[in-house]
Amino acid sequence: MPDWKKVRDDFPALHQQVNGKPLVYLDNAATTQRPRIVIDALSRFYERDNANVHRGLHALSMRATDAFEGARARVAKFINAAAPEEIIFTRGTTESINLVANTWAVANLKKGDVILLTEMEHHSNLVPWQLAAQRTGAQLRYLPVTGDEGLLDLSQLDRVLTPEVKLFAFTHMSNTLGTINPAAELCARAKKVGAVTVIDGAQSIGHMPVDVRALGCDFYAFSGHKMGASTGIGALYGRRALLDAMPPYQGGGGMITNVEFFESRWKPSPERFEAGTPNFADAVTLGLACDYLDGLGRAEIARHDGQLAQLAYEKLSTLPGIRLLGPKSGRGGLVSFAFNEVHAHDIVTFADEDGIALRGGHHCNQPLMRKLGLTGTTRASFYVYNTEAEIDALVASLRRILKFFSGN
Amino acid sequence: MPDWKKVRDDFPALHQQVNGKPLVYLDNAATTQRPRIVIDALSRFYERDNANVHRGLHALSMRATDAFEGARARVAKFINAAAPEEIIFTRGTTESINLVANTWAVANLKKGDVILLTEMEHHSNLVPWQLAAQRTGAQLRYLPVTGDEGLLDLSQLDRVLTPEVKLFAFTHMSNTLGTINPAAELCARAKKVGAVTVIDGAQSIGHMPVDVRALGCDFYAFSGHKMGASTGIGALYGRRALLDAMPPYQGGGGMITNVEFFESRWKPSPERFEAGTPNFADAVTLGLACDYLDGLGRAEIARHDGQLAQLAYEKLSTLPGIRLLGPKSGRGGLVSFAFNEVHAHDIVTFADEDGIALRGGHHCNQPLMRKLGLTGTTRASFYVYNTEAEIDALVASLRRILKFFSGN
Amino acid sequence: MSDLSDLYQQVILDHNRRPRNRGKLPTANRVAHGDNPTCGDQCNVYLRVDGDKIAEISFDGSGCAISQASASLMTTQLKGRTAPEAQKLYDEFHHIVTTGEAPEEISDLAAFAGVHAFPARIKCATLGWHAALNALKGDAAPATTESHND
Amino acid sequence: MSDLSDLYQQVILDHNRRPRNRGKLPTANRVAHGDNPTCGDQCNVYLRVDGDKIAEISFDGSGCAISQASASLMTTQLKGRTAPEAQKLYDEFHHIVTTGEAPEEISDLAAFAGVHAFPARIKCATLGWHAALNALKGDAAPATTESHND
Ligand SMILES: Cc1ncc(COP(=O)(O)O)c(C=O)c1O
Ligand SMILES: Cc1ncc(COP(=O)(O)O)c(C=O)c1O
Repeated sequence: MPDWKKVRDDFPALHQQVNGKPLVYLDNAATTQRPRIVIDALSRFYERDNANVHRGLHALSMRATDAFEGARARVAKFINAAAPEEIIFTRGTTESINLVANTWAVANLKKGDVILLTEMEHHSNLVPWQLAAQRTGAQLRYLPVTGDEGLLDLSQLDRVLTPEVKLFAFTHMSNTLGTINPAAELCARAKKVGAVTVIDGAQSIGHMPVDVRALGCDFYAFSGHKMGASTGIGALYGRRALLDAMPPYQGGGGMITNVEFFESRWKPSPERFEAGTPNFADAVTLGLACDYLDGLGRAEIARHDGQLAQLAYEKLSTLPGIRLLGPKSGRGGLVSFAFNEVHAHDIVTFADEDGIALRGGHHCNQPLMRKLGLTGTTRASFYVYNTEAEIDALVASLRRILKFFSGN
Repeated sequence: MPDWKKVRDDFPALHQQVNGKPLVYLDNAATTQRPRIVIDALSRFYERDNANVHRGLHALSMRATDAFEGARARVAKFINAAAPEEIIFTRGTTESINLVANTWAVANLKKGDVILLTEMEHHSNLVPWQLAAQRTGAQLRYLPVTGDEGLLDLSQLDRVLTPEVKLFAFTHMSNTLGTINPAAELCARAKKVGAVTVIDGAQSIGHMPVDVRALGCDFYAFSGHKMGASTGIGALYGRRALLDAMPPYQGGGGMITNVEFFESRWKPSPERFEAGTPNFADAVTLGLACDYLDGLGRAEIARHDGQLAQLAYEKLSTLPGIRLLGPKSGRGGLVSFAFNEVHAHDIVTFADEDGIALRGGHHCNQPLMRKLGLTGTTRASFYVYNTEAEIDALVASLRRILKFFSGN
Repeated sequence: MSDLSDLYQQVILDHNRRPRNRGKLPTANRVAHGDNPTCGDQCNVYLRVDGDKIAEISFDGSGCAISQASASLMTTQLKGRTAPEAQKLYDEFHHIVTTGEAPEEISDLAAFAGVHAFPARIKCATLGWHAALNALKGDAAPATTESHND
Repeated sequence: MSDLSDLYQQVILDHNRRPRNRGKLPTANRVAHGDNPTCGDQCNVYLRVDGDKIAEISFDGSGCAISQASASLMTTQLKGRTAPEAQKLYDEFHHIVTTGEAPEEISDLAAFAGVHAFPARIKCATLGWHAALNALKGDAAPATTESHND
């Protein structure tokens, strides 16, 4: 088991004071902090190996290409893809999902087809499908969420997962509820009706073991910045057979075999989907973040984050008037809650005064919020460096806030 | 005037040996090196201010947001945009052009309309328009290049720039020929027929003063990695009036005012076009690169790079059998050439043995190459840290290569 | 907590707990909706304009203490004002929340001077005002604090 | 320049300067095109297959010394071979250019052993071979060195 106390030393940003208090960073679902090895690797890359990739035959360019393609192979291994060519580098989860919506969906969907989503989707796994539906004439449909306990209502799955469903996109873990969805089961059910599956892995990728072949999904989208890598890099996993049949995404350098003035031919994946100079330096950090997380052990991380979340859930439930969202047990590493008396933004501002970084608002889940009769929640989300003591600090801070607003 | 010798000290990557020789980095048109202040700022950002932007109210998130939006304002000032909201952050030039092709072009072009390009466009300013033409039914048309001297044939402009032309996209500076196009004149002529203009600024942005309002263009696309900033960040400038009327680009978090299960409303620019977590850390480096280049003075940089290129052109012209491309004078900071006897890739491999980084191939200009009867060229491209001595090293290395391949 | 007590002054806490003129206005002849997409705050402002004056005004919606208190206090200040007067008051209010400088005479609005130390919260304080000014202009489009002129 | 002289051995320079079997083959009954989109090298291979043997073979195209010499040398090696023999020869060649290990008996192909020290150039050396094998398979699609099985 990792020595969790030591893990904190790996993250320079944690060791600072905010408003005169030691920083308690509980906003990991928005973005994690980066370990020292990631930060240093970025400097080192720019100091030594920096050159454009792929089309270069000089030493720096070959080093950069090796590092970039090495990162792709590392990411493939991280999620057990069949080959590096199944990994397309993108800016992050949002772009990965838009890529599928603008390629596979546009080429394969038509009027009468249905895109199935769930009521707990982040805007990034919802709006792209609204746009794709507008463009193709397909319709959206939603698998309901049960209520405050935030589970997918699987009793409704047969009703909504009909043969018209050509694509089923759902989140592996909810960024608001903390729910971990039964992704393998959902993929198996989708396969039965012939629907292609897209998993939004933004919240799962850095927090638990992820094996795309065991999950049986067709696409898996995720962001590097939520797993310790730098910003501006993420990936889309796609099954080779699907990728090879897909039209290109963006046009430009690097994705063609042949360009004439009036027509062009495309390279296979991944190049077909990576027009222009890729974000090669940040891609290298994604490979290193994989190393770092595997060094800790992803099953260990899942246990660590889940235990903190469970503890937070229990301690928070002692606060007067609190409304806690998401499952009572088996949750991922976050807790989200609301009070009638105090708005989430006031809580975040007050907690910040205690050095505690929280997030308040709709968390890009407006439709879910509306369904639950909420305008927003306050969310505390955990990662490998968070501690029980930090949860105590959070609870103490919330008590002070409630006191202030209740006026005594 | 900057002390150009001292400038070299600002770039850590230059101070290394390659194959036992001091690195001579002449592949700047592919990507430049990064100054120390950019590399350090990135580390510092991740060590201190790292948090997701926009939706956060805690200290780190506010600092990150200020840095990110500060970079936007800095970039706006760098190109004299009317407002920061006219700057959309993208991965780079390629994505910027694809953004216009997928929003403005798709919303405004139809059968019978013409997209005017030039024969010297990079694939990144050519393939996106092929895709947009396919999608909308518009047609492509090309303004010819005169031949090896590589000028736009302005005598043909009236013939091709007819009222059917709804969009005119052209490069500010050619990445293969070194030609600097008369962008302001081309924009003025386009305006007369009511065509929207898109300038590919990949090669100009870091090399000369750029004032989008003086140019009179509607869109201006560029990459940070070609101006000393980190990879994965670039920008699209768009005129406010056009941006406000454009449909969104990608769907996701951050770009909406309101999401319902079946429809959504969009924020204004720039958020409408920046779905998902933006590459905020790298955006910060783009602002710093602007500071760095303005510190040297962009008119000075243009003079420096142009003089080196002119000198290289003259010294190279003494080599037996060389075919030099591009204008005899007034060129930007690069020289591109070919020999009948020795292929570009063999040259690049040999030069690398002398520590000299060159690029060989079609430079993402296949149609231009075909027109000129070439399959590729060797390109030496210069930046603020290159010296006359490095040009002498290049010429000496080429002499050795020619000798080797001529077999005596 | 000194900055925080400046931000959450008694006046604000009071308006947050007991908002004035809250609810729909059955006799309204102007309505505008405002939202702050960054945080999800929403605010509707209802006006009955009589001649050139705001005869009645109310608001509803949801949001943080700052936005709710600000909208509540605003309704008490705008009643009986003309459009130019309302604009002038908003300009003064905007000056207060962005600079922290509160001129003597504008007593209650000065409670919002503490906002200037929390730039991310300025949009909360101005949300109701944006909606009210839009309603006065008869502008049908929802006010959003992402608007360019903020 | 020791690595370089290993890369550009006399055999290679010779084949580059005086390519064998270069040009279209009027009697060809199989053709395939290969390209290396990374660098723009192109190669057409023309075959006349008689029974199960390659009766005649030629190539044209453009590219670096490595790709041209490799295609030229290949044509001299493949003439008279069956498809399985050609595949076996390619496998040996691929082993040579990726590892630098050249078994005694394969004399001329061993000239390409130096390529292994320049991984970026391996695709140049195999371009013509990819096209030839595709032509043998009667595969109409252009061979590209970006193919997954490279
Ligand atoms: C003229 C020109 N346009 C567009 C591009 C594409 O830029 P990027 O690869 O950064 O998207 C380049 C550089 O490769 C270029 O030189
Ligand atoms: C569940 C979920 N999906 C998608 C996203 C979007 O990720 P990104 O903003 O990195 O594109 C997020 C994070 O914001 C998320 O939590």
